[in-house]
Amino acid sequence: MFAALANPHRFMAFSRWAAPLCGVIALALIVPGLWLGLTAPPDYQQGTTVRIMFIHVPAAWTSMFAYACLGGASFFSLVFRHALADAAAKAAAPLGAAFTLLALVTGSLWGRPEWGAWWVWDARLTSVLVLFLLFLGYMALRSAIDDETKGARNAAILALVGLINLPVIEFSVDWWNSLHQGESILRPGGPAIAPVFLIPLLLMGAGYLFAFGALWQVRTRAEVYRRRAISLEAQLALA
Amino acid sequence: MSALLRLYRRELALAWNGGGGPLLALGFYAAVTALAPLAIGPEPERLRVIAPGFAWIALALASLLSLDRLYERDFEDGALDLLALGPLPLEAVAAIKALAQWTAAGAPLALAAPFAATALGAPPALSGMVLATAAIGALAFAFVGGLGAALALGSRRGGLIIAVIVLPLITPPVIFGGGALSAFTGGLPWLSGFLALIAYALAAAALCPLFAAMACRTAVS
Amino acid sequence: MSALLRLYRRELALAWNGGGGPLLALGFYAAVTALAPLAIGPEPERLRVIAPGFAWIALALASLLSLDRLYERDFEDGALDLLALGPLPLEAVAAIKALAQWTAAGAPLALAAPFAATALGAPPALSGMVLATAAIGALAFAFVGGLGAALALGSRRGGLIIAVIVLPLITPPVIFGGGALSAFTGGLPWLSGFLALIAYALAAAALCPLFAAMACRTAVS
Amino acid sequence: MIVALEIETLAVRRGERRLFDDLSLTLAAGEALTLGGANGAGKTTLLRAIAGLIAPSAGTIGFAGVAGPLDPDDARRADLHLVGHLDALKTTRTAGDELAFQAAWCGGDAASAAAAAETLGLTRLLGLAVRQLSAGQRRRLALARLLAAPRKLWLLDEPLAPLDAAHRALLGELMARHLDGGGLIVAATHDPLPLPARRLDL
Amino acid sequence: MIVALEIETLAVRRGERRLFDDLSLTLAAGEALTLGGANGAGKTTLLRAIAGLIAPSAGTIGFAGVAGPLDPDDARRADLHLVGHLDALKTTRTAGDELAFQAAWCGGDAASAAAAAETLGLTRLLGLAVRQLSAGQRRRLALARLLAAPRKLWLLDEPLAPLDAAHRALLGELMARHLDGGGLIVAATHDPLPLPARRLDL
Ligand code: HEM
Ligand SMILES: Nc1ncnc2c1ncn2[C@@H]1O[C@H](COP(=O)(O)OP(=O)(O)OP(=O)(O)O)[C@@H](O)[C@H]1O
Ligand SMILES: Nc1ncnc2c1ncn2[C@@H]1O[C@H](COP(=O)(O)OP(=O)(O)OP(=O)(O)O)[C@@H](O)[C@H]1O
Ligand SMILES: [Mg+2]
Ligand SMILES: [Mg+2]
Repeated sequence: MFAALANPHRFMAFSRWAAPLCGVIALALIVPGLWLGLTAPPDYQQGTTVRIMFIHVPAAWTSMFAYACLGGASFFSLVFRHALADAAAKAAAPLGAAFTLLALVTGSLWGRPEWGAWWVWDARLTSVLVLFLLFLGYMALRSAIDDETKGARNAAILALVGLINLPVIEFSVDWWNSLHQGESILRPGGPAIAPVFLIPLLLMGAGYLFAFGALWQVRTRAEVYRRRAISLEAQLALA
Repeated sequence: MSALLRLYRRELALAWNGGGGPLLALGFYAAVTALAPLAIGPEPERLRVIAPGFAWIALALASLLSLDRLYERDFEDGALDLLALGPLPLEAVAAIKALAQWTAAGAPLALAAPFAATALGAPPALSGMVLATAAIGALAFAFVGGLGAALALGSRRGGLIIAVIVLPLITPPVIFGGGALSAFTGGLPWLSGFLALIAYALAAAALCPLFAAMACRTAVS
Repeated sequence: MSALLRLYRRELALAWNGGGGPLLALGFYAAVTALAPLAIGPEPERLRVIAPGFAWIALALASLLSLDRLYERDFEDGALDLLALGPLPLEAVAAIKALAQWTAAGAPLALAAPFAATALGAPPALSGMVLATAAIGALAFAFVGGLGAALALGSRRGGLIIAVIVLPLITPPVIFGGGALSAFTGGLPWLSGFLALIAYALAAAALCPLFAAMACRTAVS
Repeated sequence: MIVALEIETLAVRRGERRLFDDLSLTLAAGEALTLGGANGAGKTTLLRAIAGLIAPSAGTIGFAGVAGPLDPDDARRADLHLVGHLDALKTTRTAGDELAFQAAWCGGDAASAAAAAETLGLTRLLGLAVRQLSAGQRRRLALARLLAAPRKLWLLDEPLAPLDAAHRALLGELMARHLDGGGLIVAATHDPLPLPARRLDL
Repeated sequence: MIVALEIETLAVRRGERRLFDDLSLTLAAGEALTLGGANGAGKTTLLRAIAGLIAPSAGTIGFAGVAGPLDPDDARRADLHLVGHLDALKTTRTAGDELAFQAAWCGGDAASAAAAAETLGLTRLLGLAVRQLSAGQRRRLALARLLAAPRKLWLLDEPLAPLDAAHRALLGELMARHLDGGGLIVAATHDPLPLPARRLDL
């Protein structure tokens, strides 16, 4: 995928139609997903609040996927010095942060009725929070270094280290929680698996992924255009 | 006047990491807050008790972190001479530096403090109190920390000076504020501690610039 | 070899004078114990449960201090070029810098940690465990912190940004150490956490210098 | 407005070393003085003493206006430029930001700053971070505040050092023009200034 | 041991700017090359590229030993000195400490460091903090590692700038001696070196 699209022109040609296509598919998945989700029968445990799940869970999934994309793109930009990979990484970070934030917010909105607290220090919650901080650190570092290429390299290193670390973080957080409280807050995973819930959940999950894909391509295209504009400017200034 | 504004804007720009300043402060606070339960354990009853005090450590630490090099850069690259010869007395410069620090780091951190405390299990009713104490405390930290940064200038053992002078000076506001908070939580009379904090902040804002300016003059001479 | 030793001694002197050393440990110790009554409240039985974790988290935060001096000074005054052209590869330089940072800041803090914990009411029997965990944890913090400092080279105003980069990465050691401590306190099996801490420290010591060296090369290029 | 600099029986000591004692000189409007002497002779120290950064251990440094002596502190703040060995530039900020700040700080405005940049050939570079500038470009950026905020007394420490031939000539011209305008210049330098000037070897 | 420096069709770009492309030159043992050119022409950049700090966008930089080409990285680490615009000195440490470190770092020992300090007239100053040194004294301290740790290829950026007349002459002598010993020198400078040297204007 990366290798095939390494060439900017090929990528631009590809994404010209691929981006809108992904967007359409995303809509086609999300709209029915939402409809089914919102019309799903209230859960006998959680009542209507269970519907938050259809926003929340896919957001959480997508956030992790987004970080994987960020890490992959950073790897390519660092090792093979692909300018396009760097643009992709830069484009992925805010999206990932947004989805993570969505998971956090919807989650804590859900937590209020479920756990009676906006926030509990549950393993999963904490790991998502850390994930959000990784995204934040990436963007902050990138914006803080004024020489753009250097900032890109350092940020790529950070993303890569974060990628190596992410499983460690997840594992450690789980381990930490299980150690401290065996009977951690039980998730209503059981009822959630009933088809009435499962189908819209899967629809939404797929829809989120396609939406992310579409937005990612759009942002990457924008970044590529921005760089072309800059280099043109410079050439004019020197000419 | 325009010079004063200019200086403030410059210090602000230097303190904010390319606009990310407040966001960065929030991220820092979130990270530090997340560490607390990780180290101590997620049990709410454990966390609740440390919530206020911990919000304070984080605040003080953040101030120390960002104040570390408030003057040193200007000293090393010669800008301190320029500031010393400028239209404003060094006292004003020192005050503006501290204020800019507060604007860039202290205020956002103060805004974040209630969320941190609540996330750690402090009753949301505490938020207003936490915000107020944090904002005022951050002001005190900014001025005291600025003094420490100025005193450390050029001394071969700058860090030690910070440890010896700043830590003792920073402890009182921490105690006042934290005391007021836990008193408020416990339903005890908290006003005295709160007023003491305000008094300390005002005193710091009034006195620290003077001494900081003295330190700067010694450094450039 | 002599070059390596020389570099270590130089870095040690710089780190020591730039905020490390016994006084930092003292200040840390004082601050933590001063905060204890506020943070934990009067009931000692609560205190006892939290004490180790509290000291541990304070240590993690304290090891963030003075990180932004680690590379930036050398970068600003041109010494980083000299280091990059020296007999040792930059990877070794980065490792030595982190080690020196640990010797100057981490080790004293680790030595102070048991006192802090005991002052907070942790059983003295815990001291050895606290010391060991703190020492190893500080090592991990030093290496990860060094990476953060190197990555922040060329950024406006180090300070908070380094913390924001580093904090998520030191989550695991904080968890392992804190977990091991409270497990030990609670008489639960603690070894696994302790070993995980050691493993993370070793991994950090192995990997961080590589990436830090990359960042330095980018900075001087 | 400074029309004369009067130094009487000045003595300055650094640590154990006394750099000079009993140094006296007067400089009138339109005059330039170059400070010579070996490394460590005290040129920089003297300039900083005149600027009021270093307190002399004996003697006086006075500034005279058209209507007699001025209050030294006011005179310094209002009518004196010191460009030292260091450029006083923040490497992470853009050249434009730094120039704008320094100009405003010394009492100039945006227009004068732009003009100064134009004169010193910096306009094209204002968008770059100071770290990306070459040594000579940085030096010119530091010197730009002399033009951005007109003041009578210029204290210059090695103004020529990193400048290329063309800009050394240009600086000479600018200094000459400043003198014609009734300015005063004290410059510490190891290579001769490109303009007629009294010379004092420390 | 470096006996020749060979640069072929070198191109370096900074940001959008290409400083020079297709630059070729060879320097043999005993030769000195002075880099001239306007501010921002790329002298410092070229020196840093030769030192391997900046990666060229095209072309090669090679080092030849008596027995043919050397591995560039080894050659640089073992046999090259770069003294840039900045003195690479920690202002809070004493001159003695800094010299000792720099000498040892470059492979010299205490004796050679002391000798170098003696030659450059620094011995009396070794006890002072670098911050207390004058500009020229700092520069000499930075140059001292050239003598403290003998290496063949010297890359000097504005070596003369803050030095007084006597020490400029001395440095010229030292450079000449280095050349006689089969050394190579590339020096970026705006004022002519006090020794015969090829000149390249960027
Ligand atoms: C800020 C708060 C929350 C965060 C950050 C969060 C995070 C996550 C994450 C990361 C996942 C995906 C895990 C995976 O599939 O590997 C997830 C799934 C899920 N979450 Fe949350 N969550 C939060 C609150 C809640 C609440 C309050 C509930 C309901 C009581 C809930 C119920 C679920 C369910 C049912 C799933 C899907 C089941 C599964 O995938 O195992 N979450 N959450
Ligand atoms: N604390 C101190 N103790 C002893 N000597 C000191 C102290 N501080 C400064 N000095 C000496 O004072 C002198 C300061 O000289 P100054 O910087 O004015 O020299 P300069 O004429 O500007 O030289 P250069 O031509 O190199 O710029 C130096 O010789 C320095 O060694
Ligand atoms: N990122 C960048 N974008 C555009 N131009 C850059 C960038 N980085 C450096 N430059 C330019 O590259 C040149 C670097 O020049 P260099 O420092 O080698 O000059 P020099 O010949 O040493 O000049 P001097 O005589 O002043 O020392 C400068 O003109 C600088 O403006
Ligand atoms: Mg001088
Ligand atoms: Mg140069």
